[in-house]
Amino acid sequence: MSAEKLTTLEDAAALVRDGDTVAIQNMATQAAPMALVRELIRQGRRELGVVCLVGGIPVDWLAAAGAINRLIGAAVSMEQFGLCQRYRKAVEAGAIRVEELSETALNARLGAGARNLPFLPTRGLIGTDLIDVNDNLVMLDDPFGGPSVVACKALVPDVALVHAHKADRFGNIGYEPTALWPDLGIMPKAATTVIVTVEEIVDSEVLRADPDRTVLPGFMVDAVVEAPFGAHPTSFYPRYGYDTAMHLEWIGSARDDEAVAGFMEKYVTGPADHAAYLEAVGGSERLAAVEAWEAS
Amino acid sequence: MSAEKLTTLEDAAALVRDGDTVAIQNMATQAAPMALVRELIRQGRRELGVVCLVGGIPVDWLAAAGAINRLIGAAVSMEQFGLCQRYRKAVEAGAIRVEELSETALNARLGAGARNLPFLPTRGLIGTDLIDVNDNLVMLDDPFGGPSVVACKALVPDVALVHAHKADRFGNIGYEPTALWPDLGIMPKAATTVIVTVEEIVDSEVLRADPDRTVLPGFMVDAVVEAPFGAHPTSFYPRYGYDTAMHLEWIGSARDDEAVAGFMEKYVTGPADHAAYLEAVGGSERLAAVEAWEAS
Amino acid sequence: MSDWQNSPPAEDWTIDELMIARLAACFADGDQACNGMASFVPVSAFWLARLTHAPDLVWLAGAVGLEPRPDRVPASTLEAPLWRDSIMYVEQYGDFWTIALNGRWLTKFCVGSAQLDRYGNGNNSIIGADYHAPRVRLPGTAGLGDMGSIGKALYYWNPNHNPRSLVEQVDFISCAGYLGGGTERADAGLEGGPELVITNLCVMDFHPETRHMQVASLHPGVTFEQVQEATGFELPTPEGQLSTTAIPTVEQVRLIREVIDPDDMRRREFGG
Amino acid sequence: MSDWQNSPPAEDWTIDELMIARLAACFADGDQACNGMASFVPVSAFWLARLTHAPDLVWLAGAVGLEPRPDRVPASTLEAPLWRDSIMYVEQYGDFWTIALNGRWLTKFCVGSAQLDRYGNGNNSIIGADYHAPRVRLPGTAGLGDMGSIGKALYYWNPNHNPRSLVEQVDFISCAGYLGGGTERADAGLEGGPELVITNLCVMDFHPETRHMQVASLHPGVTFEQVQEATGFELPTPEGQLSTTAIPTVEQVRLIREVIDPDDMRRREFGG
Repeated sequence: MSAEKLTTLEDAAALVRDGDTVAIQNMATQAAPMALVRELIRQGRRELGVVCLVGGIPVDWLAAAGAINRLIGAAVSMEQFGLCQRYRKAVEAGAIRVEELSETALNARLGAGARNLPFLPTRGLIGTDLIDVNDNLVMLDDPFGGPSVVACKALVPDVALVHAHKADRFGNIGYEPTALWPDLGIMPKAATTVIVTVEEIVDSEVLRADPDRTVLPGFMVDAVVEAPFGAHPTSFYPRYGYDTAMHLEWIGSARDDEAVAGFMEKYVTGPADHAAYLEAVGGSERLAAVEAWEAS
Repeated sequence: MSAEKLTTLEDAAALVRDGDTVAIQNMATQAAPMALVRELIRQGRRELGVVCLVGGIPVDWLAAAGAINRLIGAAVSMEQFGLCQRYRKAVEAGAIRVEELSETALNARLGAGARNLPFLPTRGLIGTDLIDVNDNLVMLDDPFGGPSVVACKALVPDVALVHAHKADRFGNIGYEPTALWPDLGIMPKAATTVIVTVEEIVDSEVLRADPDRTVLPGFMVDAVVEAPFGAHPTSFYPRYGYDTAMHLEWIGSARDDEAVAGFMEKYVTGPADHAAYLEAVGGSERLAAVEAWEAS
Repeated sequence: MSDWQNSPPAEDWTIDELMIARLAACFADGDQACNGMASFVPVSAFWLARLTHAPDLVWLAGAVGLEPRPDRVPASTLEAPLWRDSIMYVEQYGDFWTIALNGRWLTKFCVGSAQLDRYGNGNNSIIGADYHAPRVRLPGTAGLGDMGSIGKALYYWNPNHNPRSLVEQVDFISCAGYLGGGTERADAGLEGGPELVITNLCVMDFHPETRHMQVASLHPGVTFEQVQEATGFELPTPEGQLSTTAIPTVEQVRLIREVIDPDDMRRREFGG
Repeated sequence: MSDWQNSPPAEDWTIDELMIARLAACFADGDQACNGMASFVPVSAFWLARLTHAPDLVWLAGAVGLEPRPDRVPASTLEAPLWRDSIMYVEQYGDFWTIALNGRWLTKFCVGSAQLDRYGNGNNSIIGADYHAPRVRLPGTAGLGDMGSIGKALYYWNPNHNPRSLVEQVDFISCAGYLGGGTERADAGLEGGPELVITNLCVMDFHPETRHMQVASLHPGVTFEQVQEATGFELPTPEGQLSTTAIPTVEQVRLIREVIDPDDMRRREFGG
């Protein structure tokens, strides 16, 4: 037996406090915990810091909502849909401060945080200007006389937001055969609090049938929430692809303040909850379309 | 398509040269690449160094054969079957020099080797005498003013020996659902040459059906050999358990030089090849017994 | 769930059962526990705790299998029969050591050590004066060299309390205890440290200031003098009457004998 | 395997196809190649190489899927349709970066960069003088900040050769090239470095001593003067006649159009 972790999206999002540093699973148009991001915006969270490997639409929506004032990450881009314009505009206006890291440097900062080490080294970034503008990176001699490294200071996010395929009510998290989303290897291990939304809550016996496909132990997870299509409009394979139409609708709006306000009201702050969001985007017909990614 | 890696046990073992530092997958009585170890002994390899997390019977047999003169590892033990007596005797006689590391320090040395870093830090071992007797460990100040760490110098074994469930002829290595043997995470990535024996060579399509259960890419593997029961007498789940009778026969012999010589001749140097070994241990009847581990 | 709370003390308990019950009492709901090799007493203790007062104690069998459902204690505590039917397999390199190093999880660790000294330093490396030319080569530090230094509360168990295993000073420190005693451990920047030593004669803890090992309770029928005689260093004279270690209950004994370890694997650790 | 070796030059080639064929020629059997996001030219080049001269080129699609069999180039080079039917999924944190850092594998890397300077330094971070108050915030360094420093041979591709993308000095180095030229890169302890720059006008490489970018071949119909005009720094005057970049063959063009990228995704990179 284990402790109960199952809760509501509202209560889970309430574990995030104003000012927290929040690690958000995401890769351009993949695998973001969008239901949680929308709920944080609905709850009016402010002055958040975001940690992401490659942030996409969740970063842009949080920027549009004025919820974030700093970002630690390797890139922010929606790939084929272009730069995140609201994020970009906020950075250029000085409203969001960026700590830009290479992927190994971000991994090193989070890896040190997860392992209670003061730092981890990388050989990436040497020669770039990114070291000079960042107090969390410093050149360090090898004590054995070898080449110097970049020491990357430990980073412990207050919260990690993860979306996964399935979980039991005790917070043991399983995945369905697919390429593992790239943040899973370290973000949830580094963060103080871990919140996971899943496509489906299952009986523990379902996880016991495939224990090599359980990816996070319940004791590491503070709250688990059932949120089918919880990554929409990003992709979550093998269940669904990214929603092209919705990304296009967003980039069509993102350069215009009024259009952004309308978009956010229509899809993010207007719908009362996750179910209402799914209706707002077009309900089962729209969702069937993203489920049909393999045929596309 | 990929390059062909399939070869014979003889040719694969010939990639190991006298004096090499050889990382051997093993955990007490689990998952050792025994067919390769026996072939190295048959080929008369000398002055090898062994790297292991927790070495068991392969280390003892290599010590009995006089094949090794140094060991880098966290422990050597056959658990319920006790200490490895030939190894112990050789260490006490000064014939094998031991670099004893904690598990995180060994992981750090191998992890640095795999990632082309001069060192990686751990917070394990602080306060122990193991740092003082080891030039590959040194206390290092945190450049950010936090607690000191133990810098662990990069280790790149010449060869890693791995046993796995299945592979295609191009060296892509797959596993069957079970707890992953503990060395897989880093040893083959750190070594210059990787040799893998497998229970079964399969068509690549078998691996493509379960790509999340492929654990080493073919480009990392230099030679792959089909050797069913290649981990015997250690366990290799879910296919077979460890062979209790053979471990008992070994520890019954291990304190007596003559008995050791007889044992080695009967099981290791006498049989001409892996198939002859399997016959020598009792053939299909004995193998059926270790396959029945779940019923035991 | 058995009716463990209303069970009277057993009459036919054996020393292994008493040690298991005492160690079980150290683990509570919300803790995570893992075991290494040849760890029949800890494994039985975790299992007993889960069947009685700590159903939500998380067990990572062999540092591999989360929440397993083995048939019974098997002959090895580091092979698949122990982690049968787990809910997750934890990979050693990337996952287990990250979890262990983190500090929030696995805060308690059970240690078996060939030598243990008065300040709780452990030695599984060598017996003798020269590390590179030892009189006896022991198995090696394995995970202990980590667990002693990374802030864990250490629970030593020793089924064979004698002057060779409990020594004034270990020949070699391969598991950091309180080092030279007093504030030495804290001065080295280390948190946590040895908490209890449970042997076949008594339970010992460490003085909060000197960090010297001292008797906390005597097992039924054992005297302080017997403990002192079996110990390789001078124990502080107890102030007042020493308490007696609790006797396992009828239900605890039944669970150990019938459910957890019907094959008596735990007895393999005793009498060595 | 197609009969690519006896195929004559195509007559109706387009610039995207020429760039893809030129980049494909940089990858050989035994190499491993991976791609990042919005990488239609590299993905098409790897695929073309595998279908022609380098069937044993290992492709790690999206740095995730080993030896995939996608239907065609999809709209994203960083989503599952690209790594359909892979033989292995490589995990980012533990596996991919270990493989990339190691030095023996993935020795060549294709880089797209918003700015690229005369010494092959790349910039995907910011346009402007102040990093913390940029005129333009670019997407960020992602993996380039690593790949530039860890000994890879870098192949820049640029479908829009113009003075804004090929500059005298990048506003900010987020991918290390030859830094200030000469021995500066080696002096910083870095191996590898920029190898080629393949644009829609020409192919450029780097002088072996000064490490300054220079024209290696002109695409058919392009003059040195046109290249100079489109470049934001002075190019060394070529010594003698510059060679002409090879025209893709009929078979290469067919493979790109019919097998690899029938949806013309590669053209999305052009004309920006």
